[in-house]
Amino acid sequence: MKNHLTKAVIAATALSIAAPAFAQTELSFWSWRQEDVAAYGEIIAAFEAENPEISVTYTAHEAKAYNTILTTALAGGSGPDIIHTRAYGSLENISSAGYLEPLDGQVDLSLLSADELLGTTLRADGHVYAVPFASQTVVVYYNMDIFDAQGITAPDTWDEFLAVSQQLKDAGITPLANGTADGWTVEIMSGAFMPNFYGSEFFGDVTSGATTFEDPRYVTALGKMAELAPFMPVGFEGVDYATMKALFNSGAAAMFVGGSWEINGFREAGVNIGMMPGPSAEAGSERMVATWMDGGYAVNAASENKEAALAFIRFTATTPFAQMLTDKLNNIAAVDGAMSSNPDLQQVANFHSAATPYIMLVAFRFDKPTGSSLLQDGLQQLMTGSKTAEEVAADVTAGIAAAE
Amino acid sequence: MEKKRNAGFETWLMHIFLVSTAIIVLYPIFMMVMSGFKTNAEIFGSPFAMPKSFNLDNYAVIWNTTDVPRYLINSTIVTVISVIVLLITGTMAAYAISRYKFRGSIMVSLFFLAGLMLPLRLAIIPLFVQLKAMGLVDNLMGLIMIYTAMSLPSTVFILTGFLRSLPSELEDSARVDGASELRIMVQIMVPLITPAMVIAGIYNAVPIWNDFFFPLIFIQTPENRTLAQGLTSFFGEYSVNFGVLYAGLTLAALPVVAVFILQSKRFIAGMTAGAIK
Amino acid sequence: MDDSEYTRAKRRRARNLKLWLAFLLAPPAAILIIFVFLPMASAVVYSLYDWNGLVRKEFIGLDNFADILFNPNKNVILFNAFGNNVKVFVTLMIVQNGIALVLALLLARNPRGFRFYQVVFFLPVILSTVIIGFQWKMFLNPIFGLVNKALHYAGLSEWALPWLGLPETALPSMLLVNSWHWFGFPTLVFLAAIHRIPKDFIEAARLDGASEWRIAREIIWPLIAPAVTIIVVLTFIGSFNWFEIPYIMNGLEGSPQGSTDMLGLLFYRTAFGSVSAGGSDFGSGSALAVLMFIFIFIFSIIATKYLTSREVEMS
Amino acid sequence: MANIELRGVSKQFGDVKVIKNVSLTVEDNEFVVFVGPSGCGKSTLLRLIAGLEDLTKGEIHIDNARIDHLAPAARGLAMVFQSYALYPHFTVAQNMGYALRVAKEDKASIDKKVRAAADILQLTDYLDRKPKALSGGQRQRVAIGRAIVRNPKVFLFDEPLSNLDAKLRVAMRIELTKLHRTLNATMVYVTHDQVEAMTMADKIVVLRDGMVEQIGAPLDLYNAPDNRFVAGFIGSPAMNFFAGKVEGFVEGGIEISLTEGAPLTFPCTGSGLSIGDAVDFGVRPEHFCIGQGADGTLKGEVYAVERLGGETYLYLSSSSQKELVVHMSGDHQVAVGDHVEIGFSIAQSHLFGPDGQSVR
Repeated sequence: MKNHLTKAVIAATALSIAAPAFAQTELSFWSWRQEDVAAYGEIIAAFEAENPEISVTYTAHEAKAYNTILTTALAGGSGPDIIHTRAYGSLENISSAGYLEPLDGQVDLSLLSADELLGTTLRADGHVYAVPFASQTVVVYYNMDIFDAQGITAPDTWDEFLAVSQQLKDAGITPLANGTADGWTVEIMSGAFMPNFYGSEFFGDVTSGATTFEDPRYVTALGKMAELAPFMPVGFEGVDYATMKALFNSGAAAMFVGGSWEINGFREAGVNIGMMPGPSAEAGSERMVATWMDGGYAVNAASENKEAALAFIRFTATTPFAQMLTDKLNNIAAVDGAMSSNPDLQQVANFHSAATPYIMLVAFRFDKPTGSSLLQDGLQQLMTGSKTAEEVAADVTAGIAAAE
Repeated sequence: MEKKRNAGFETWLMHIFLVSTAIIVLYPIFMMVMSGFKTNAEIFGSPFAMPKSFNLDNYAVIWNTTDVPRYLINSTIVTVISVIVLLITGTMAAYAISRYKFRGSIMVSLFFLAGLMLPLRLAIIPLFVQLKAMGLVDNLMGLIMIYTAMSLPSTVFILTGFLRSLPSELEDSARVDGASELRIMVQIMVPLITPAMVIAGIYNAVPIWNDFFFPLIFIQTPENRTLAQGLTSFFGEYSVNFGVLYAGLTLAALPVVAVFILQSKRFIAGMTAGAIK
Repeated sequence: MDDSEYTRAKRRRARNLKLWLAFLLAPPAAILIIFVFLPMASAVVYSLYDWNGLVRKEFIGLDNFADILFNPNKNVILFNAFGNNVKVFVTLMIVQNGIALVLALLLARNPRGFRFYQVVFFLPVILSTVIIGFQWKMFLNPIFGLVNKALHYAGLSEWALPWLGLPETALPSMLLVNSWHWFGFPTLVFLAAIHRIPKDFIEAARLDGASEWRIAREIIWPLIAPAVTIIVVLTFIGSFNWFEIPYIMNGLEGSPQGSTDMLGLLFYRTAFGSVSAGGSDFGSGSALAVLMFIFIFIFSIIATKYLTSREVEMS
Repeated sequence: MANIELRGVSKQFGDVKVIKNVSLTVEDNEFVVFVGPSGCGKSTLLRLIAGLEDLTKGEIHIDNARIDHLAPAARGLAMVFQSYALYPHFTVAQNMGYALRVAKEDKASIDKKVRAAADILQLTDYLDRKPKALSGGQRQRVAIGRAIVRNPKVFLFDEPLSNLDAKLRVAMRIELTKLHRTLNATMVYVTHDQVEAMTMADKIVVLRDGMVEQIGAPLDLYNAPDNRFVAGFIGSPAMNFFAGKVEGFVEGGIEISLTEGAPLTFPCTGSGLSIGDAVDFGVRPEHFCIGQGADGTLKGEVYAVERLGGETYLYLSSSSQKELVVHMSGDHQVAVGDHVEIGFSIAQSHLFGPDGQSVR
């Protein structure tokens, strides 16, 4: 009886997805981007139109569990043909285990810069394992309607920023939507403010080992973060990502520090947004944004349809693909040549003239504990006042020294 | 007199306690259902008020963007078959353990009990490798087998207790009447433990229906997703639309609550009356 | 027929009985072995190897265990999580099961609305943890949540806290949610046990003039010992496997600052990695899993033994 | 219909020997009662015959065919259990017809047989009821009906009346005896109640510690118990025993002295006793008379009297005997505290040697 039922279930399932084609190569494509299902559908349709012998099925998994789902599947000798990977440390975890197909030599990567490829290159063997798809940038969003109503113009310097925040607070508006309940949003927040205090040299110095996170430049930058706490929502310790967005969308909060991927959502919610890089330390000094490679498209080394999967990957390294990514997902594509008609994206692209790597993600997510988890914990403690900037810096330094 | 007034006061206190507990239980559930009919603005602005209208807009969003009917069918298939297989195999094991004396019977019952204390979640990686080899990944059958295995220990545990309480003379009598061992089990003994089977069934069906962990790992194509799993990813997508979220929660809770309320008399009677006396 | 034929006939019957027992036991045992014990055994094997993330390398014996237990950088996290699990167990025993016992004692007096209460109290138990986790996360939201709104309306604004965001309140809030979810189960188990006590015992005590409190403490409590055993052991197993509520409400890292970190979350992070916590390590993950098996298994057995020994025979 | 023969039957549970080398024969149509104190193995012996337990050693024959290797149902017997063991989810008719259904008889014939049995037992009106809706006596009759329907060679009863109240028990005793006559069947009946044994049995088997103490017709056991155990077990109230000592031998008898009263001469042949042996002298309560006895007299003080009108029980204590029961028919005016003399005759008394065996 069991058997019959199974057969019935399988038959029902098979019928429902009955593919019209016969000798088609079917590729599976996994991602954590649930919000992008529709857009990827269109992009894939364009690919299939040019490659009628290949069909691609995009499956978006629950973001929080994506790592688990993917690593379990890969370790179990399974997994999709095409994998949407994250970059840097996360990529290294699966590429060093041999689960990904090296792409250099098989895919034309000429439209990608060395910097961009760094995020998808395995440090140990120098091979590229994924085609980077988009870069992300940390910016400060502000609600132009609120600013206008309060007669505020976008602040340039840290002091102006604090003054503006105070003015908003006095007017009964929460200046910053950001909370600390989701650790990663605090790290993002630090990406907007801290670089302008620790400067453009610090990244090179700390990654080369010339200095540590106890460097006075970094400690000063951390100290600035603590000054933001009064301008965050009441109970910010419990404000998570969804609440942050709801606060900003509804106009209850005037500013939101976030990644460039938020543009779409805010526009859809009808917020009249303006964007700016984090404020400069002093008048006239540099206003840098933190950027990183968000991830890439990789081929499962165990795929039975490697050729077809590579065909799709080659497609992702072309300008037309980058153009679709730009148009449909409002991402800043890694592949060169895409022109954006979206003024928001152009603005973000302009910020890149003064950019610094998003420090922990780019350089300190290869070992455990990661710089990110250390910094997130540290920032939470700093914001709630349970630790000083010096203590947090010492914790991060010690954690990274002990990481393996 | 004194004593009587005292007793009255106590009773009064008891009722207050019971009623407030019932409110604490029911009010959040009520709010969940009500919020499913509200817009974001209503939820933020007047959280405790009744919804302005009982329209199904939020439900329409769920219906249109997710494959809820499919998830429902999958969850039903998985839960029903798991519980059936579970009750059949669980009864077999419990019957052997409780009704026969044989060498190693204590070892066998310990073997089943041990399963109760071993959290399968911790062995997820080898389990995946194994199911992969058996072709049960991305297959509802795989989930069914996992759930059956996971729930077997508690089922055997519950049913063993009930079966032990049955008088052995019934069995002897049937044996003298010429019934085979199989027939004694199926015709005489098992019908007498149906209340225990209802308990074991509901006790295990609830976590199976609600589980999202194993589907997350083992189900890969959206067509095979279960309700809890499908809704978890849906929650991620609609993280800022609270009204839709509440509607989703209500929808997911509805089938189990309905089954429970329909069966509650039997289930609770079975749970609290203990065994057949 | 000579004697040996009778012996053979008897043996045949004995063999048939054995076959029948094998028929009964083989399918459930096979399911359990294949889908529970084999993977668990493999997990033990995994834990004895060095892993480069996802790839198995050489056999290293108990090094993984030594590493998670004695490496000072890692064992702080382990001990923190373990300590939290202990807090979970103790709190649930007192709050969740304590309330349940009181409710069971009240329901045992057969108040008006007895059936209604039974159904209502059990209702949250059948709801999915996902549903309850999400729902209460929304209720506890510091800005939009109903809990804080209610406190504001009640004029208790200073009590309105970011419940899930503070290290001091996050775990207690989750434990209250868990108690809300589960209290109906121990209530019914205790109630069943109380119903099983012969009425004469309680009536005799009442005739002797014992107060309700004395009856509860001196008659009912010792006589429901078997139910207490079940609940303690189940709460223990549940507490040390606690995963869903903290995972849904505050994510994989046990935030804020590890105050809601649990062994289950730590296992998950270690074995599978996460975006911010880093890559996966099946070796350490499996070693942690094995330690958890052993701990839960041994303690369950000891607890069962100890608790069973204090059960009184009721004749 | 059928005779049963047990040859050297032994049963062991683990290290515990429950039945020790029992051999006995049940004749065709005989009503045999196994009696003994609880734990004597009588139920086990019955279950061995039924096939519910396997023999450790020995053989069982029914109708001169060996059956101890057969499954219970193949032995052609029916059994009535102490708890009746009615299937709670079946109706009376279904209960009674179950064995026939198992044997795949056709429906009409099952129905006919069930009705016939129900008629005998006056259960016709209850055929559609579930056991729960029946009184104790009715349940008992259904259990018997279930046995009758199968038309077995042998009926086995395991303390079937112990769950009934006293009045019903007497009634059922008579019914069972009647049934035995009507059915003309071999019946083996287990009880710990010697009254049931005495009133119903053609032959009683007294068991103790897994061994047969004596087999015989009820009155043979009463009048000539083989040993002290049987003497004490059969008869109610139980036989009074007096400790004594062998004093000497005379022609055709032995001389014994009791702690109290004059020495006696007990007639016997070849006792195997020697002088100084401790013996037990037994007199049944109903064999005492008030006043001087034919062969001996004892004195005692009455500490309790039970006057039932038709009969009177006196409980006495004497210097040597803490408790002594005397049973007399009719009403007697005796008061507590009275000192009375009671007498007995040698012909109605019994003597047991140091090994407990009867001296005759």
